[in-house]
Amino acid sequence: MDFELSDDQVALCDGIRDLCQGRFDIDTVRGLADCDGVDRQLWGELADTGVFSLVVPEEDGGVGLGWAEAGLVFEQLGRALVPGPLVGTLLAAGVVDDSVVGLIERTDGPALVEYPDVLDALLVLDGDGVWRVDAAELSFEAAQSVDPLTPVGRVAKLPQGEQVSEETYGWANRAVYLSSALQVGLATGARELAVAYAQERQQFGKPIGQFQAIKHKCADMYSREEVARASLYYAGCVMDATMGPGLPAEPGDYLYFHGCTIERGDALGDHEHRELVRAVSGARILAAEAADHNGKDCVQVHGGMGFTWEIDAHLYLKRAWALTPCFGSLDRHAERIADMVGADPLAYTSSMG
Amino acid sequence: MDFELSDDQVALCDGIRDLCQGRFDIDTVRGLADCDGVDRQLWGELADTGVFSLVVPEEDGGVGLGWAEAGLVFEQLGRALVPGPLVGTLLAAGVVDDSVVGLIERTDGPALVEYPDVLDALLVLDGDGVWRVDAAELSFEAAQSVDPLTPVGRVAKLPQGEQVSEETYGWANRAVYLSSALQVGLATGARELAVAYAQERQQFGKPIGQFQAIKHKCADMYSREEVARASLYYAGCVMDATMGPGLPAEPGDYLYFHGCTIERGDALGDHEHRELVRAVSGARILAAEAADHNGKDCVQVHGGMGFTWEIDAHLYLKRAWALTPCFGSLDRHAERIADMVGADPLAYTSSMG
Amino acid sequence: MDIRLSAEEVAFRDELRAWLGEALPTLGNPPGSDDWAARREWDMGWQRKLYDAGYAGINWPSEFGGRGSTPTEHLIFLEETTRMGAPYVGMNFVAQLHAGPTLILEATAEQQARHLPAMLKGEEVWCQGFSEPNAGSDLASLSTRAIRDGDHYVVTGQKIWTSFGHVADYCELLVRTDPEAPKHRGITWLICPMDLPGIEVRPITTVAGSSEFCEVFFDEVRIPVENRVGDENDGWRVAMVTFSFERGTAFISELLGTMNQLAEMAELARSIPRNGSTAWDDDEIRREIGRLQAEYDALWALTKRVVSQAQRTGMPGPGGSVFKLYYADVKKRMADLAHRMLERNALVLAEDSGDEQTGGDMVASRLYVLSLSIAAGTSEIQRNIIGERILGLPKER
Amino acid sequence: MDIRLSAEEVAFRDELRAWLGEALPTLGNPPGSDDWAARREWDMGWQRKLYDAGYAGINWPSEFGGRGSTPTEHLIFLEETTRMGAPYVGMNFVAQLHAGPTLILEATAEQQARHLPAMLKGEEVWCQGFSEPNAGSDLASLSTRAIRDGDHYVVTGQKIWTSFGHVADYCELLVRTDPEAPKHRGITWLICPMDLPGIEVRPITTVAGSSEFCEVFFDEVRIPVENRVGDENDGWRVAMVTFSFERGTAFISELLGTMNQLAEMAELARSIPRNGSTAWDDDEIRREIGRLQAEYDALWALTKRVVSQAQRTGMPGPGGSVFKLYYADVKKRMADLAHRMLERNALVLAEDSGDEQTGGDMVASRLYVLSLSIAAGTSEIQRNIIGERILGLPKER
Repeated sequence: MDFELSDDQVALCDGIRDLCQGRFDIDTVRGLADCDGVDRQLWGELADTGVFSLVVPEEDGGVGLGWAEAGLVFEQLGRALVPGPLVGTLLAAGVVDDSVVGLIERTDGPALVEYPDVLDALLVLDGDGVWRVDAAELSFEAAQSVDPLTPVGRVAKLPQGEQVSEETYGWANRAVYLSSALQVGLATGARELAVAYAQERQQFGKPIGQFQAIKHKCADMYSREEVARASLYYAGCVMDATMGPGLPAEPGDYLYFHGCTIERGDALGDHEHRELVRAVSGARILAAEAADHNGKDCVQVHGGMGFTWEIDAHLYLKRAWALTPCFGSLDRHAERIADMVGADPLAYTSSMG
Repeated sequence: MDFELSDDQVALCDGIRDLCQGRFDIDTVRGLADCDGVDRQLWGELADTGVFSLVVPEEDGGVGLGWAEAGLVFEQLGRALVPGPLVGTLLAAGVVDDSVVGLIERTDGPALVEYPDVLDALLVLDGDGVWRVDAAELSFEAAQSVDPLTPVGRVAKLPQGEQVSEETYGWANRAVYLSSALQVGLATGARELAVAYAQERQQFGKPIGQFQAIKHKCADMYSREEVARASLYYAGCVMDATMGPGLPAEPGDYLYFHGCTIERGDALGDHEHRELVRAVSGARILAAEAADHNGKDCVQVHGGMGFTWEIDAHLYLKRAWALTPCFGSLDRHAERIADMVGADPLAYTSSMG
Repeated sequence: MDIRLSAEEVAFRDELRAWLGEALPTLGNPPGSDDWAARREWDMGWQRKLYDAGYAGINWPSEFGGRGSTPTEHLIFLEETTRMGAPYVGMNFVAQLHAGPTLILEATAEQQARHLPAMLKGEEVWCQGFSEPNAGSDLASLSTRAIRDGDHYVVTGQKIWTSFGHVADYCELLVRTDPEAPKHRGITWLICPMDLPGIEVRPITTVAGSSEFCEVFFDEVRIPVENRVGDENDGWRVAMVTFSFERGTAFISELLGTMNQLAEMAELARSIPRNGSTAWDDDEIRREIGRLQAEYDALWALTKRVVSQAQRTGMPGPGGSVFKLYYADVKKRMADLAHRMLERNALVLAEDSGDEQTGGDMVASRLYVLSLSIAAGTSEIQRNIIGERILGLPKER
Repeated sequence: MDIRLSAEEVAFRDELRAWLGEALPTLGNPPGSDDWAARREWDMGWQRKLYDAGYAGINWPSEFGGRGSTPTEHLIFLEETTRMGAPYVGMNFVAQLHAGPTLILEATAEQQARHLPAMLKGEEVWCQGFSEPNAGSDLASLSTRAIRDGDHYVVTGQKIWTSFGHVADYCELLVRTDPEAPKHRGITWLICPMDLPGIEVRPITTVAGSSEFCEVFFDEVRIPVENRVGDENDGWRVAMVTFSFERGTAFISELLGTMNQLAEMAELARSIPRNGSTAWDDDEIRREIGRLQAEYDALWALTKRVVSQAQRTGMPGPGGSVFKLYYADVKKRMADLAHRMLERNALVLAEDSGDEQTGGDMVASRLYVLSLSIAAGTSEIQRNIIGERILGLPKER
């Protein structure tokens, strides 16, 4: 066991962080609101660095890394508040040829589609597999999003589309995992912003970070973030161990979602399934709550300034809110885990030989 | 409207507080563990001051006060950690002749009876009314109570007993209300103990109450207590307005309890019922949570000493825990209130002309 | 301890109800949130109606044109107006609740005659110039400078969180007149006309996208010395006297409005599909609605206690800080519950039309509640106040 | 990043499993919690079995008789022993994890030869004499005095929270040898035999009614100077070196035991009647079980990260304070959930027999968890550590 980042993984994180600092500084990110969240030029640069083809095998022209690495990269993207349909575009790589790809779960009623103006295609998950809907087929009505950098549109009824995969289990788990990675990054970014402000802002003749009310709030932010991060990294390792990089798992047991029940098939054993569900849904809950709480605390640490549009605190919080209702509510994920609480809880942890 | 204590009410509180300080100092209270929670001599003194006959009309030999006053008195008893079957004994006054009276809800299985060794009689609430079971009829097996001052015994099956009232609604609501009053008192006592320690205990060269971590914890304790107290006093006023002192209401609408559903009858209008349920169950939830949280915080403020038997912090917490599972779980009370959240929430508040 | 209204109070309430029943239907629809001219007209028009009906300055003494009501009548007034959907005090807030009371207690007869009647009739919009970006919670460390030059103070500096600054006619302005004195002792209270040269007002956009708050920049603004209220360097005390008008009524409209929201949320829960049934059948959601109602009912009871104390003693009880601290937490829980119920619909904010089915206004509310633990004294400051002033714990040094 | 065990680690685990499979059935039943002699025999007997099988001093260097295992092997050892229900380290705790490592790094060869083999074989019980009633969180402000008198230190003062003080043979004792020096600079580390004249041990009763903690009173106790470890007045540093043996494994048994409890709680929920069905069918209860599992799994992952960092760098990562702070909160939520599920049965604590149907051990656990945010550095202190040492926020003055 070596659950620390390898040198290559550290270099990967550093590379993506540098890329974000260079090309996705906060002013650039805020400016993306004017082009519906995605600038094709910048998006292309992201694609060129291999962000979206990370888990595509080298022989198919991808980077050939694993889910652990994909999580690390997405964590950095979240930390830098990079907008866009990141999850869908990564999962679509090697499956469809489009460059900007949304991902959504099919439900009975109208659907809220993220980044509707900029998509080439939308992939739709349902109990029968994954379906590609061409952007031209999508008619939507704009709605006011909670996050200025996650525009949404209301589609009365999703077209059926063309089937591109017969399995959903792996897709759904990966989408949950990548969303969680973005949220761990958000939790980190919000904590960093709050700590920097606490160090610099003076009140009553000292930096506010000297007051326990602020210091302890920052400590709690860090704790949530670290626990969520551990959970995320664990999920990445479990994904690599059970699904392998680039290999979609065979259809698998149920993942409760809003609209559909996704069946588990035969390729994954009971044990792997149990492990995967607990790891992925666990990361989901912890990452979403860390991002939400750290976003709120970041606003609070900034005092009145935190309530202004000008300060970035709200952007972390709003992105967290935009990501949370994707791919199963937190309540569903909690129920999913509860069903996996077993007679021998340690069997789960002690078998990774 | 004058929702402040009257001079008579202030004098009543002071009197009971003085009585508690004089006769129920903490050493005496701790010593009561040796006589199963009740010393007949001291209990008699309490009775002589009218604590139990408070709401019995003067013409029947009681004090003739209202439920508001009963709440104030019980708050002081809780604050002083006075043990014993206080709720049952007060409610039994004027109904049965016994001096030490327990009160319990009938359930299907075995019952846990508080203070089983010292009771003269046990009153049992069920859907058909209230039943007196003579202590001689009770056979029980001692169980280890969570609170050293609330001994409990396990009774395999409660005897049917002799009917003493045909209504349960009023009894049940009053029992809930009086238990809440004890818990508001516990929350107060725990806060007072914590604040006194925070003022006196030195760490790192200053009183620990100077650190925001402790100061803010104490502020939160006070806040919970004050909000719970407001809720309790409001419930007392609503009880007096809807049930009148000493007058049992006619059978009324349901109060969800563990074992039985208690029907509401005709005497109470929809409006009064709604008001009573929200006030009483609301006070129940807030008082129980204030007592629980303040008990825990009191332990925490004391640091290591708070974890010792010698310091009184745990006694507040344990009493809170002993009182909470009586007369409906907090979850039941929350559900009961939810059913009363109505289309015009302010109709409730604006009609007390 | 009696929560029932007296005969006089019932009479007050019934008369008010009757008047509201007549007055409200004549109002028409409120203006859009960005139409400031129309909003001013709406708010001032309502104030004028209150004035004509004898409800203006409800808590002002009658010798200054107010109604001189008791705290309980004030509570009844707020309860009934909220309940029947009357306009909120809006941009009359500072004139009615801050500047007016201050002038009553501290201003000269000339200053009073100039402003109080106009405030009551809805002819002057006032704003507050207390907060500064570098002062924050440490309000008294304000640094906007006023240098005496003959008959004028020459004011340079910056204020922030000035509600309706871009609409206001006057500003109650705190300036530093003695930078050498201890921070509470070098402050002066001025009436500042907002049309003086050198004043620039810039709206602040909040996280909710609204812009009722402003920054106000003062660049050598010349304010006549006759506009000073109280003595030079005695402005901190002058600013504080406003609080003696406080009677625990500050959050009544807010709380009662929130209770209405909760009832709507309970309605909504019965119609939102969840788990093959509705959100109402989810044990956790239903119970949380019940718990929130319990806490709001308790806060309403606490309010009545504070108001009763104000009625008895002239000073509200210590419940104000408790209320603010506690309420901010509970309302955040309600906002979180809304998101939990709305699930994917929580992605969308309400359009102005108010699409009730999707609960988008609840999402907007989730942004608004972030300010509850910040504005008018952060929760951290409230905890200091409770810890130190009420519980007697030692101050930090 | 690889959570899979290497071939060597798998071999270590399988060998350990095989041995535990043979050794555990021979143990018989553990003694009652109040039978201290039997408990000593039980704990020391287990230590001797570990010694004979080569598992004693798992993290001690082999040149001092330990096994010299890697942090991961240490983790596997704790995981497997907890999983298979082996005895806890019990009263060998201080010898194995504090005093032993300190002697290895700081003691003389004579001191090492005298004690280390005996510790490994389970022949010496050690206790810790660091905490004092007036020091509390400010450990270094300890005031137990040691005055040099020829070949002896004469020690007078009081220690508290000394686990197993009434059973121990030796105490690792911190005393103040220079009251004039700054508080960290006047402390000395002594080996104190517990049978010296002038030592009085009084058990402390905890809120849970147990008495493994003691107060120890020293009245002019004469301790030979040769029992000093490290230099005079250098004892604070000596005490701190123990932490370099820390590898993030401190809470492993506790956490894994808690996960077992949660699984039992889930079982129990399926059998407790509630609302016409079972507690398991209560949405709020079932979800909270799921959430708690998510948090424990995450803390287990965090532990593996900290252990991996220790393996790489020799020092555990900053996760230790985070773990402790976070775990205390989560475990309190679990205790509250148990009370919610048990409803009226929460009145009763477990008898020693352990009446599983009523969940009384969960009630007892609710008392125990109160100590988690207090012992070994309160949650307030952990937050200071995280805020200052990890996040670089300024210290309070």
